[in-house]
Amino acid sequence: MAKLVLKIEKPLNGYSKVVNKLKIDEYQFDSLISLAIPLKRERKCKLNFKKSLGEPMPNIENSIINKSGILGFRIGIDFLFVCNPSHSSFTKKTVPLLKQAFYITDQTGGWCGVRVEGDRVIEMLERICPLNLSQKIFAIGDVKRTIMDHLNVIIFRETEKKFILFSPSSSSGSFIKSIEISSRNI
Amino acid sequence: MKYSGFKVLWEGLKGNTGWKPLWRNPDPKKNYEIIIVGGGGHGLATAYYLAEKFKITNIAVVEKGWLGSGNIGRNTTIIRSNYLLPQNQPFYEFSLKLWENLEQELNYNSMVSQRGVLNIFHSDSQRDAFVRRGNAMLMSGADASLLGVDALKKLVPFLDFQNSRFPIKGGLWQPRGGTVRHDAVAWGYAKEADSRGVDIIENCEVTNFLIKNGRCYGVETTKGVIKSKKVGVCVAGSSSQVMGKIGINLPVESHVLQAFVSEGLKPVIPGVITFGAGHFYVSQSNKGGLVFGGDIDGYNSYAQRGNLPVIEDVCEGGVALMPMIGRARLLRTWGGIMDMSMDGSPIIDRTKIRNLYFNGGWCYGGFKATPASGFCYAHLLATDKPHNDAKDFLFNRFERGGLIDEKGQGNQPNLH
Amino acid sequence: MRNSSHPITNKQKLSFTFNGKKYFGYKGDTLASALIANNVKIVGRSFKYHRPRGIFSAGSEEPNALVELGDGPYKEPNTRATNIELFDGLESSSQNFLGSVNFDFMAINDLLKNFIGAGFYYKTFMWPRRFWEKLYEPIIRRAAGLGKLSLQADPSQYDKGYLHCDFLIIGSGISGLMSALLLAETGGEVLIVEEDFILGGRLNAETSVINGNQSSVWIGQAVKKLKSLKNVRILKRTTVFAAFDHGIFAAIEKKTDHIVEKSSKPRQINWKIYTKLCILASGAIERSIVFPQNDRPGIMLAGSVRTYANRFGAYYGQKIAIYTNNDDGWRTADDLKNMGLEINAVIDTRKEIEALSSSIPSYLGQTITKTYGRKGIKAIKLSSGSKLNVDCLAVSGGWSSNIHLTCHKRGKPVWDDNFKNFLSGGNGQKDKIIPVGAARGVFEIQNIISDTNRVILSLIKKICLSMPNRITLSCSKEQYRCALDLVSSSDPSNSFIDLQNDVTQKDIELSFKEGFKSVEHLKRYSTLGMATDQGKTSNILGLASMAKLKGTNISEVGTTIFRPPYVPVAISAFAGRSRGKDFRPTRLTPSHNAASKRNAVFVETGNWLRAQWFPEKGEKFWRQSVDREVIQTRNSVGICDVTTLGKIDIQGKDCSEFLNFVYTNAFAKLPINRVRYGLMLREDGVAYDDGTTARLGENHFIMTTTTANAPLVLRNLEFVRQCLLPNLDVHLISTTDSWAQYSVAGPNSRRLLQKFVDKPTDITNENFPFMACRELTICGGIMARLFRISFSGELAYEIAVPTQYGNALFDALLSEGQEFNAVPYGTEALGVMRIEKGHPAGNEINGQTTAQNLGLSRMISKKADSIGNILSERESFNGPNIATLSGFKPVQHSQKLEAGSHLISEGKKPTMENDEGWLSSVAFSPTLGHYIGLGFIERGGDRIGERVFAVNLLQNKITEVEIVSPHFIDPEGIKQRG
Amino acid sequence: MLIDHPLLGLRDSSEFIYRGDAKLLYRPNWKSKNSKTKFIDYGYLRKNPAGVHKELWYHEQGDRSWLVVTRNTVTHEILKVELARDTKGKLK
Repeated sequence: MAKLVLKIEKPLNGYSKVVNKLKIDEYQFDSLISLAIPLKRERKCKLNFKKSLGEPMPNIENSIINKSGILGFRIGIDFLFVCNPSHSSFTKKTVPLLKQAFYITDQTGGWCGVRVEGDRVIEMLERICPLNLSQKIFAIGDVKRTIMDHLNVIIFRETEKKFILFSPSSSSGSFIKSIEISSRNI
Repeated sequence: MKYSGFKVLWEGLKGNTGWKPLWRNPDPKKNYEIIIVGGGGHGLATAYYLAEKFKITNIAVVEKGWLGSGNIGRNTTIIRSNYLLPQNQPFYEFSLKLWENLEQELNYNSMVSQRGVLNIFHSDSQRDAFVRRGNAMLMSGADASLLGVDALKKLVPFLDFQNSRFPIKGGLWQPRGGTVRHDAVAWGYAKEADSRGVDIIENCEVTNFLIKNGRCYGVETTKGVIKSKKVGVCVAGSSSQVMGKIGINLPVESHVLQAFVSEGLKPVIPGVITFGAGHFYVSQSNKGGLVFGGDIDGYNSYAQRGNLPVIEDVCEGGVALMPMIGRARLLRTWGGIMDMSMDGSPIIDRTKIRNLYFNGGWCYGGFKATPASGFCYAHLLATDKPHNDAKDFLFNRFERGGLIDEKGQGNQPNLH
Repeated sequence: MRNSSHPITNKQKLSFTFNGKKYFGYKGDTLASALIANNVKIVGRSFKYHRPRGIFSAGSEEPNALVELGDGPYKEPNTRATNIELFDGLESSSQNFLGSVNFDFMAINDLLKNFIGAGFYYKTFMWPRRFWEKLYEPIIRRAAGLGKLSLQADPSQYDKGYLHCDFLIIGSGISGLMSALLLAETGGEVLIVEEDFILGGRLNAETSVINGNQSSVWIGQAVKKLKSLKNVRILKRTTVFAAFDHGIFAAIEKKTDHIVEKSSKPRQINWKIYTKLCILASGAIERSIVFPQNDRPGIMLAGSVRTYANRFGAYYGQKIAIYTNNDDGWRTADDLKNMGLEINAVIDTRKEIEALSSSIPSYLGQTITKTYGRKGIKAIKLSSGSKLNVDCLAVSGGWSSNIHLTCHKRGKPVWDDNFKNFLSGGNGQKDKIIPVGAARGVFEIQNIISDTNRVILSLIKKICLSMPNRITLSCSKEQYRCALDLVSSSDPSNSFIDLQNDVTQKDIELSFKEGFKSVEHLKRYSTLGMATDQGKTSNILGLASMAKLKGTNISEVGTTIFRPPYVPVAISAFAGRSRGKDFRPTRLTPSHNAASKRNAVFVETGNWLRAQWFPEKGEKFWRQSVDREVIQTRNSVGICDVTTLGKIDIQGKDCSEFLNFVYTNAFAKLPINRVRYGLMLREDGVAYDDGTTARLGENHFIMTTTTANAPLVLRNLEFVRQCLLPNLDVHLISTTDSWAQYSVAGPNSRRLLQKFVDKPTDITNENFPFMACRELTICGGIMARLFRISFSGELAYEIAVPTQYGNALFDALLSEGQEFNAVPYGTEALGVMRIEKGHPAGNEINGQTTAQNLGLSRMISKKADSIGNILSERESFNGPNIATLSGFKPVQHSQKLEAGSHLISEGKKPTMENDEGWLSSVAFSPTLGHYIGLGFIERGGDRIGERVFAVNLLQNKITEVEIVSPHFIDPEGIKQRG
Repeated sequence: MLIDHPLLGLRDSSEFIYRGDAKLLYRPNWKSKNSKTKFIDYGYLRKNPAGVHKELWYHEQGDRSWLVVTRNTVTHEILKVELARDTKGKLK
């Protein structure tokens, strides 16, 4: 019997476009896991997080990026995401380490990421995002979860004019369309 | 005063000088046989049927504001009897039959207009549920038919048959459903109740009930104490407020329901159409406005106004179902306070206080029920026995588990 | 007519059509100003009496000049000519007439006025009863409405957007601009929203002098300053139309309405504005005066006549008269005179006042008792008896503060007797709207300047921001005094109050006579203020009229309150992009592409698209495909994408206690690597959802829910976790989108899967029996989960892999399955097989049925508390006659069953009293060769073998059916355990 | 409406789902005397005040927390917002 090989697919197949001078790219990652903080174990988790990722565990709606480019962000009182774009030892080393303190759920296939960038990115986001995007309220490194165009979206600010948006993978087609139309409409 | 085409002509010729007020403006007497609290549609209908069918005329209807200022004055005017459950359907069919003779009975043209009610469905399981409902309608003596897409294309060609996100698969059609000029219902009942001797007392708010030894014998109002043998409460969105005065908690939450009307347009919508894949229903008034609505705002409210998310949701549904209304403009929005009951069905019952009766929990469906609600409440007030078509609308169904949950949403009022 | 020296004549010339005739205007015109410049007087017909009507105002308050714009699907009815920015090629036409707008046959109604006054229809058309729908109503409906819809889908794009600011300033007149300048200095985010296509508000219509120059110079400076500030944003052509709770406002921006070519950009944007404070600088709206035949074309609001002259250089005729009850009317006279026009007369209702202009013939203390000229005013008659020839009559009944938005949250206006005006009463809420300038009842420019400084600076002080300096402006001095002489009519049936709805003074009198005296009754009975202008210019006249009849004042009469929106807004603009296929997002399963390649027909299941069946060549009818899929699955193996079922990852030390509580049956003792079926109730004891839950570890479970309930179940589990059992260590995460899950069903399913499962995992019956589960790897290391569960009743598995392998696994299962003749099957075959097996689904667990109805009452454990446990014990849930889930088959095997049929015993009439139950799900069973159904019937379990009738009156079918076990195939479960 | 989430600040109410009276936090003990009566009261009977109301909202499109919002049902003014688990911790 020939060995079966299953081909992996990204939700947007590496989408990349420039619309109205806005750069829109699929934000690809090797893995995305969520961490739940066990009841009354915040302290232990903080220590573990620092040990595992080399950065302090972020506060709610904040994020960290460690030396290996791994992004961690917290969107609930006892709930975080860690996204590994491409670091090779993540699954084998970091995840088992995190497991010592957190409850881990693999969500790699559950989300699709889109990076949007450009001078008019705020004008574009204004068309779908109900959040106040002023840097006074939404600073670089902040991350929030909200609803855009009927879709659940996690929005992360990388720089003043660069954001990464995550939305459930099953509706990634509607999601990218929504971003494209917003870019076209400004 | 008797109205007719001849009378209109005659008055026209002599300069319209002979018209009289539709109802008197009496001061309350000290004593009545029955006091109805609430001068809305249901309260006025109750007074009328008490006088007409049960020959009790020593009645006061006390209303805290102006007559008809509650939901009878702010609804989307639909009448229908297209219910599923055996506890509901015969009652609403009874109501529809009363509507059909109402204008002649009241000598007032409330424009009962039976241009049909159409419920669109979009999936096989919705169709199954509608077939079950349509059969319940027919089995209760109402009318119903199941329309396929071809029939719909003839009846309502402007629906989005090509490009809709949730394809249209058919509709349940009740030709006898329709609309009624809502304010005129209150005025008609008021006129005829008044002419039979009922005192309609506006701007008279009930501030408390007179209770002794577990019996109610009247009310305190902003116009003084009024005594009576029986008191019937019928105050829709204010139910919890009024019953709360004597510490009774009801299986009811008050929620705001918004309604909308467009600018006047030449008529295009034949009857009432409801969307099955979102919250939207529409009819077109005899003045040309598209009258439409959708879901309740979803939070407890007494504010008679709503918020933007529901307006957007309703308009999204409207444009999804019939994109030709897109360029019509929304002219006015308003809100009414719904007495949302815990299972989505009403209560017409005695209370634990003797001689105190309650009618409420109509959710957003009270308008169509107006005649039967009045009739059945009058029956209960006059005879102390529930009317046969309203025999399940009792408080004790929550204890017994005999829920009347048309939508199957359970004890959460904002889902009904 | 156009003043040829007006600066607008230096601008670009534009051509447009009105009622098919070509005209010219200039850039900067509105359609109304261009029509006036072209001396077009009759613009439309009134609603009821079809009287000829002309342009009445210069803004959003316009009652008369409603036109249809555009053509075909772009047709836009009821558009106010006064708000339309002129562009080259604009096409417009009048509406609401039979014949032409100049010769309208429906004008016969005007002669019948005495018979068709307020509420006449309530008193007649009642006999004979059947004539209403057949005769009377169609006639009424033929006369209904104003403009026409195209009946075609709106082709334009719309968008929505969200804006956040600290200070929202509505209006860019002098008080708006001053407020913006002051507030911008605090560093807060300022958003200025202006309805017009130029900034400056009322100043653009006046000849006021500011700092020694025309006001336009100051506007230019102010705007330049504001535009240079980073924290200021200005939206033109944008109308704030509604105020909602907590500082949320809605505004509509016209993006391309004024542009010739239909652009690919959205036509309008519906902005949702979040602000900490709102400054209402919306100015004031002028009102008319009620007098006989006050509705003729050429009779206009005086302030509007001034607007057209000053801003657009446009005016009607040469003989102009002013009719006023206040000082402002005289300003119009002055301005027009200064333009070189002839002012015939100023008629002021006030007797005690001195003439405010010596060079204009004035008639003090007089009223107009008659006007002449059906298609355009020709003359007026005064109470003194003198008759004056005029071709334009400018009327001013004083100004009403534009406080529409302050009413949206039920704020009641309060009467200001000084300026005879309703002011914002607020609504006692923190997020109140702060009016400034004329919206605050301050009318003279010098006072507006000082008052705006005062209001805004004290506001800034209150919120403790750094204080800017007050703005000092010198300006021309104004005086405004107003009398309340609004109703002076000797001919009530020809004296119009609501111009659009044709409500006359007579109608108010009739309402009064019939007892409709409260303002709400008056409005509803007479239709006052219910037209497209919502009574912006007329409500106050109706109130004044009612006050007069009642012998009281306006504040006693009270007022109805304005409801949103401030101006009518296209329904499409509320829908935005959520229309057509984009009405709701579309969710695709992980094997959507692989299924598409196999020609799957997809069906909408909530927001999901699922493969419904997979037609093969030669199959013409869906049943052929579905029957084949069922048979092939039952004979060998079938593959179905079941990803849409909700999957919830549950972790924590207290998971099992938690599951015991949310399910009716116990889960604590479920061994690791085993699956159990669970039933959930609502707290009211009614069945809610069902599914299997697998235990992957001591503290780790995977719950599955039905597709429809997935988000709701998670919501309710979070409720239990946070609100009822917050001391448990439980964590819930939806992983529905993370895993692609496939049912692999049929006698060859194990053999097929064995080709995928990596060693050393053994999935033989001994080591992986029915209801086993395992985390494992497949295809050389791909993480996967395998569950031995069966919805079809066959030997079956569900296999899950990370979503990104979905298409690949589906393809591989089918290609590796070729040797077994493996078949993909869709939701139809899935449904058929679950009915054959007797599994309840959404049609059975519909929120109305109980565990008892479903025959699952034994699943309610009485050993531990669980949601719904207690209330499921209520008597009506447990009577001997409750309906229970049963199977049904037609006695004549060839007969079809229909879901939704009701069940009636033999010999009984099909009535609600005799109703014993219903068929919930039916299917043709290719396995059995006839139709089968699941349904509920009273005492079903005791009646196996009994025959009843499935009654489907809706489709005129009555079918005799036999009550059978709901498990049509393999009731002992041998196959699934094999 | 805007809800001032105790952890996240002001958020639009469209991110939330409404459930009803915060009385639902206090589920009766199933073994208590008259437990059926208590459950009927818990499940069905509401004060439904015109004024200050404590109620449950779920931040479904946000951090998934259940909140107890104290809101005036006449003016819609929000007076207080806290996490449901905190409210529960404080009172019972």
